[in-house]
Amino acid sequence: MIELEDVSKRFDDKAVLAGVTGRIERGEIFAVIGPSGAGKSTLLRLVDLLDTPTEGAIRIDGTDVHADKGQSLSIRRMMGMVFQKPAVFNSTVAENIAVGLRFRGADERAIREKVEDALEIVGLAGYGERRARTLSGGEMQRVALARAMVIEPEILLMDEPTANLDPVSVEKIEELVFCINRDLGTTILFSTHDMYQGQRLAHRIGVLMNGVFAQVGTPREVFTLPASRDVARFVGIENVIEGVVVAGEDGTVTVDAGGVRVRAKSPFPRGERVSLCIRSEDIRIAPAIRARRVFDGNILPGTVTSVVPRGPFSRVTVDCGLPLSSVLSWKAVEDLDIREGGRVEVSFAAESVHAVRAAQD
Amino acid sequence: MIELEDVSKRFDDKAVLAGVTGRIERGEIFAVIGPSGAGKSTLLRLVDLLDTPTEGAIRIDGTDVHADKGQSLSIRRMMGMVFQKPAVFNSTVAENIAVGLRFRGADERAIREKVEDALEIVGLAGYGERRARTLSGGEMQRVALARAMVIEPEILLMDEPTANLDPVSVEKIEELVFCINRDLGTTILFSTHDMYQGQRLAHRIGVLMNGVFAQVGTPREVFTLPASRDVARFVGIENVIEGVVVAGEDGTVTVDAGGVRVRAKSPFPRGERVSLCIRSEDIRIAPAIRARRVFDGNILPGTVTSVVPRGPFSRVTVDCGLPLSSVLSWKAVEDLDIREGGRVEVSFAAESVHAVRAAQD
Amino acid sequence: TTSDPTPIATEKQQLRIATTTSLYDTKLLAQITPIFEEQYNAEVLIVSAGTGKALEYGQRGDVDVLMVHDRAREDTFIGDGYGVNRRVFAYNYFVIVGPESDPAGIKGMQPEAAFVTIREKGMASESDVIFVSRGDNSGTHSKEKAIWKAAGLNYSADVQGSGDWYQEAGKGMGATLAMANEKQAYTLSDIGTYLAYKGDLDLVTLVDEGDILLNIYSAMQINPEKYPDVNSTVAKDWVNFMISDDVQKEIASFGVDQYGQPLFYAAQNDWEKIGVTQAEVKDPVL
Amino acid sequence: MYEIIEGFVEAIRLIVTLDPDVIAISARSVIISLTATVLATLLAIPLGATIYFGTFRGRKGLINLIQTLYALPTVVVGLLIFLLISRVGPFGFLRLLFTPTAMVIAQTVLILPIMTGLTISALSGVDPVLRDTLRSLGATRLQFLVNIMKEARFAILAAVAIGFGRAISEVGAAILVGGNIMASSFASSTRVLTTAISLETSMGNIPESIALGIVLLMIALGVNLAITTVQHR
Amino acid sequence: MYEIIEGFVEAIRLIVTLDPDVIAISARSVIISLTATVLATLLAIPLGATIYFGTFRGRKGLINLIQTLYALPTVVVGLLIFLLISRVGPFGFLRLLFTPTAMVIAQTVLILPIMTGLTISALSGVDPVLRDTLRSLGATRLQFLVNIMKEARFAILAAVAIGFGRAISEVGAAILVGGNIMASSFASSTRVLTTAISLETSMGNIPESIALGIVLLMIALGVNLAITTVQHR
Ligand SMILES: Nc1ncnc2c1ncn2[C@@H]1O[C@H](COP(=O)(O)OP(=O)(O)OP(=O)(O)O)[C@@H](O)[C@H]1O
Ligand SMILES: Nc1ncnc2c1ncn2[C@@H]1O[C@H](COP(=O)(O)OP(=O)(O)OP(=O)(O)O)[C@@H](O)[C@H]1O
Ligand SMILES: [Mg+2]
Ligand SMILES: [Mg+2]
Repeated sequence: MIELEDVSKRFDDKAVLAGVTGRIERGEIFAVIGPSGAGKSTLLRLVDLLDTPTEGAIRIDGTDVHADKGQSLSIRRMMGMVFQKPAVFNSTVAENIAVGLRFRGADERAIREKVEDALEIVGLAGYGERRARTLSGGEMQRVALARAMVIEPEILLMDEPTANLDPVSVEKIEELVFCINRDLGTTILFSTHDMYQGQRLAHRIGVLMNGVFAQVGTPREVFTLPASRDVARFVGIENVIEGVVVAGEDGTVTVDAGGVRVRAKSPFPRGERVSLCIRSEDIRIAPAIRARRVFDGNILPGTVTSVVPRGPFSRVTVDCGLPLSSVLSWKAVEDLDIREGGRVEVSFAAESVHAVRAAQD
Repeated sequence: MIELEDVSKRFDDKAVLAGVTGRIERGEIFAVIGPSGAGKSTLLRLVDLLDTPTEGAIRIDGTDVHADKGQSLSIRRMMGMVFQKPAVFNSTVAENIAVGLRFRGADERAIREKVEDALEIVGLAGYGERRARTLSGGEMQRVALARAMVIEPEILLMDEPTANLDPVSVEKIEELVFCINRDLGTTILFSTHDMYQGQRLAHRIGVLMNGVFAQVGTPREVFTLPASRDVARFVGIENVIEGVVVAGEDGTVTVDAGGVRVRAKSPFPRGERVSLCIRSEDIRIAPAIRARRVFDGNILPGTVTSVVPRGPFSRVTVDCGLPLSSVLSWKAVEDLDIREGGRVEVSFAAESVHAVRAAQD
Repeated sequence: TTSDPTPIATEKQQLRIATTTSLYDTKLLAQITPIFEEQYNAEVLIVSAGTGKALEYGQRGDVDVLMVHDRAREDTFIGDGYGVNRRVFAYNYFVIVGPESDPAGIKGMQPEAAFVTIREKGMASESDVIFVSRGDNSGTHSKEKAIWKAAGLNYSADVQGSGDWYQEAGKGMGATLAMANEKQAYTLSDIGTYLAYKGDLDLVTLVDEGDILLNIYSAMQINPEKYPDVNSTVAKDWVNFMISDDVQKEIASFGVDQYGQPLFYAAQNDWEKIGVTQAEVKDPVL
Repeated sequence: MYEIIEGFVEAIRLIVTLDPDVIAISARSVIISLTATVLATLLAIPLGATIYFGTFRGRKGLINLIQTLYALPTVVVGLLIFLLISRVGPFGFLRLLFTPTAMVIAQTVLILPIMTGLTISALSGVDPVLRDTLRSLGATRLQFLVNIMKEARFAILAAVAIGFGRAISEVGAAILVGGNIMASSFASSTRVLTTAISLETSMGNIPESIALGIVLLMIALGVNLAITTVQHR
Repeated sequence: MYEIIEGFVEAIRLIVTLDPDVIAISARSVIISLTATVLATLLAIPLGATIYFGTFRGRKGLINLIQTLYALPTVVVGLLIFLLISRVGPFGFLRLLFTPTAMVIAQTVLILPIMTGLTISALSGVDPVLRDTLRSLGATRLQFLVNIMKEARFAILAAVAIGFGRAISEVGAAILVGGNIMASSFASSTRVLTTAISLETSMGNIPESIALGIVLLMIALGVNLAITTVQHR
């Protein structure tokens, strides 16, 4: 189990980590997500003893890993790491993957077998004798992955392990990570810029922002109940609205958002400034004529300002006094005849509105 | 306008590109997608004159770019390229971005201004004096992007330009690319492993597989009407079913898929072996009791085998004699009380089924 | 005189001299060149090298004057038409030096006998008698070979390679002395270098008499007919300068205050003793 | 051993008293070897780049040849130059023998192989992606070269340090083509530190030799500090 | 110039007739210089690694010192070793002076700085991500070093080539501590190719000098081909 206690790291005058505190349980898959430059790589490097924290402690099974340099090797040997920028040794692919096993004195036959297996698993069977330097970006990344996996570490650290991979390969790798965790009980700590990957794989997610974990929680918590406006934005909640609580009873409040009134479930008292987070998927859009007036929640009339394709869906933005976006399948857009400039009604339940205290600045 | 005519490239004995043919129009945004190792980087490098094709020709505005080495420089100066593995010069961030301008003899003041603007645009304002080597992965990628953009090339080549970026940064970069294309009329050719990015940005997409373009078309065509089973799989159509046409009339056929009969719009004659592609989004799932029998299409009863979170949705897989997956919002899953082992009915229109001739092997 | 294609800042004539190391290392030349430079408004460039290399420089016309001490090879050189106007300006004696213990027992012998003895003792088994030779075809080495010959031995057959007692250093005199000192061996040295090194050595002079040990230094011009652009005027001046009374006096007294004995004897009045013609020591070059 | 200490004492004496002979000799050493190093650098960089980026036949053989020439003894270099510039040689009419110019030429030739080889090494140390980046940014040949060199500056300057070290410390060529002449004018003299050291050694003046060796090293230290300063800019 | 042609002819003659003296001298050159190169490599690699990866105070100064020692003249190295091992020196009792062993020591000392410096250069050429990768894979110090060296093998072997080139081509130290002795037994002799070349030159035998120089270069070529073969494995 990995404990991060007030871990700080500064480079020259720049504080990158400013007191990260958290705990990764044994056997857990923990994802670190956060904007580019947030310090994800830095944090992983600190855990792998590749750099020393400026302040704070990192403990693995209770041992402060940075305290006793004499122990570094044995601690490091518990861990395997996949780096963000994949780098390979100037030898064959098989030799690259074998390195860690050789360090541990594995015998030749075992090495050959494990390497073959690993190649198979990462989808590079038959690449063993290729010179690693000539591999494509994604192939290198998979070699790096195989290299860290064959040593069967107790803790697997991965820094954006699928950044260069196509969705099909990503799926394979994710399955592999999942199996390793399940079958070997490996603790996995990885960073990703792909929030959905965090969600698919991780038991828990830590959102690294401004040098600290802005939120740590299950994927569901992070994605539906972001702890702050920034986290909300980051996890892809497209509708974040600023407002002030103007009335409230039974945990349901009315928020005034620049003239538009929105009903929301919220414990905040009158007068509190809040940010309202509404996932696009929870917003329904219907042609103005068809809308049912008896809906218990928010119904806002508005004009469609844009319809933008997004994967197999379209993102529809409606101006209701405040801009609100929803995601509809192409079929729905066609069926409901939604087009720019058209009048529609936007509806969402008070339960779909998650309110957080507004940022202090 | 870029013409690819039968472009082939082999490394030693390995054929990576085997006759790529296609045409990128002036002012177009063209995305190359394809599995890891398909040759996307190789293709871009050939266009940028960084490597020579083994066979075939690449023409830009009618000129065979590999024919006359004397012209290489002026042709190259029409283009800007962002590499997959970002690399920076060992100097400051500002110096890194200025390189291309210096090559073109821009004056100091213009350089300073353009560099400042570029930094602002890629979200690295204030980073100008930082040593580029100490940047994070995503920061480097943005520097590489800025470096290629400041020279305002006629053709912008980008090899997985957002592979290391978080969604928020990705969105910013995509907007930027969009603006460059719109405002400057820059032709943009980029590779990506993020199909949705291809879709969001590109006017047309080329799917590179097995050394050739397996399909070239608008995003809509590629995503809804994949040309082959492999393309279908690759663009994320989760339901691909093998079967034989057993009956047909008026362009609607009945396909026998291992005992289960599926109705599909298709021009194929009886006896033809086909692959049926059905997007998860087009598949509806309803509790068995609620299903309407009057539906004109396919209604298959089945048992839920798994419910897996996927972004803000859940992927529900149902065994109807053949496995079918659909994507539902979390709310829908709760509302409809869908759980593993539950009995449900799966329905989809014949129009939602896209049939392609089965692979010959 | 010559037209020199390389422009020179001063109007001074340049005189290039190739000299054997013993004249240079003893600093004799350093003492007398300033006098010449002032008298003749010339700049003297001295290249110090082994006799062989010095002759090579002369043969190629790279210098104007040669100062060496190997009569036999000088004769060939002049005979081949490269050198003219040789004048003898100094002489001294070679010495056989060795460890104070003198394991071969040659002290006071005639040089020829001493060499024979060293060889005999050296070739006996279990012997610690060693002779270190310059082995570099220098003037000194030539002299050594002449002594072996005079002792009735065939140098290449009976001496060279006849056993580990005879070792060829293949280096300059100073280094050879240092090596002999290190190995507590015998060697043949010119007196000047030996005296200059004496302070650092445990070697003593064992044999210093015998006509064969005579060492004659001469200066000559490079033949301007062979190399028309050599600086023959100043070269002539230099040769004449070397046999001038002033310089002869300098030579005779040089080193007395430092070593307690002269390093060289002036040739001026001893032409008979050293077996050269009077013209060679007295007659100015015209 | 006491000679070493004596050598140190002597070195300090020579330096603090600003012994004019030593200053002249040192200055000559620095001028000649720095000139040779600069010349060799100017030749080695384009040469190394041409070979490294070239695709001509016999490229491998050429690299091997260059590596082999690392072993070129200074005396042999001296001899070859000597034969070329001696009066009867093809360039004899230039009257270069026994001039500082000849020494510069000899040292340039001497260090050219090693500097070319090290340039090639330095270039191969540059990330290939950066090379592609430069090309893709539309660098002309010269711009490409300049920028690659900038990128490899650490290794290139290390090569310069090695070249300079070899030039200022060699004696074989200096003595053959220079002649170790101590004339009354600065420009006509060709005595440099190494030839002076050789001379002192052959005369058995070991402390003086060591003192001059120390002076030489101090000069080298100064030059290296300058190089390091540039290297870390 | 005809001496150069003569030199070539002479070189061919020496080689085809298997001149026993030349063979003995060449063999001695190779044995001494290879031994010195191997020794220096064995010392330079750990030394260079310690300095490169070290974080001690004065590291920069040390690197500067090493660069400065590139300029150590061979004569000075020879002198220092000479003073140490001469009969009256501290190690005089070992009776090493004028033995091949002494030459090996001197050449090792001579090339140690350059090989250490080049080792440091080679190490700094290795991608830092690879260093981190090795650490993260749990390499012991030794495993780390071995693998980094493997990665830097091109540059390291280039350093070996340079070291060997410098060792076999130097003459100042060889002549001072070896003595250029030609005795009748192989082991008592210390004449190597460079000292032989010097001798021939001082005797004015230019073609012979050049012939020996060619022999030396051919030997160096052989050694370099061997190194290149390993380099590209
Ligand atoms: N050695 C260093 N010196 C100075 N600044 C550094 C150094 N290493 C990292 N940084 C800075 O620290 C910040 C965090 O870097 P880090 O690589 O940890 O970010 P990240 O979260 O992994 O970002 P990305 O998603 O882009 O990879 C960045 O702004 C980076 O520029
Ligand atoms: N120089 C080379 N020598 C040998 N094979 C090479 C070389 N360069 C690329 N390849 C191979 O060519 C194939 C295509 O490489 P390329 O880099 O173009 O793939 P890609 O589509 O960009 O993949 P990715 O998405 O992983 O970046 C890969 O299998 C790669 O190993
Ligand atoms: Mg990172
Ligand atoms: Mg690629």
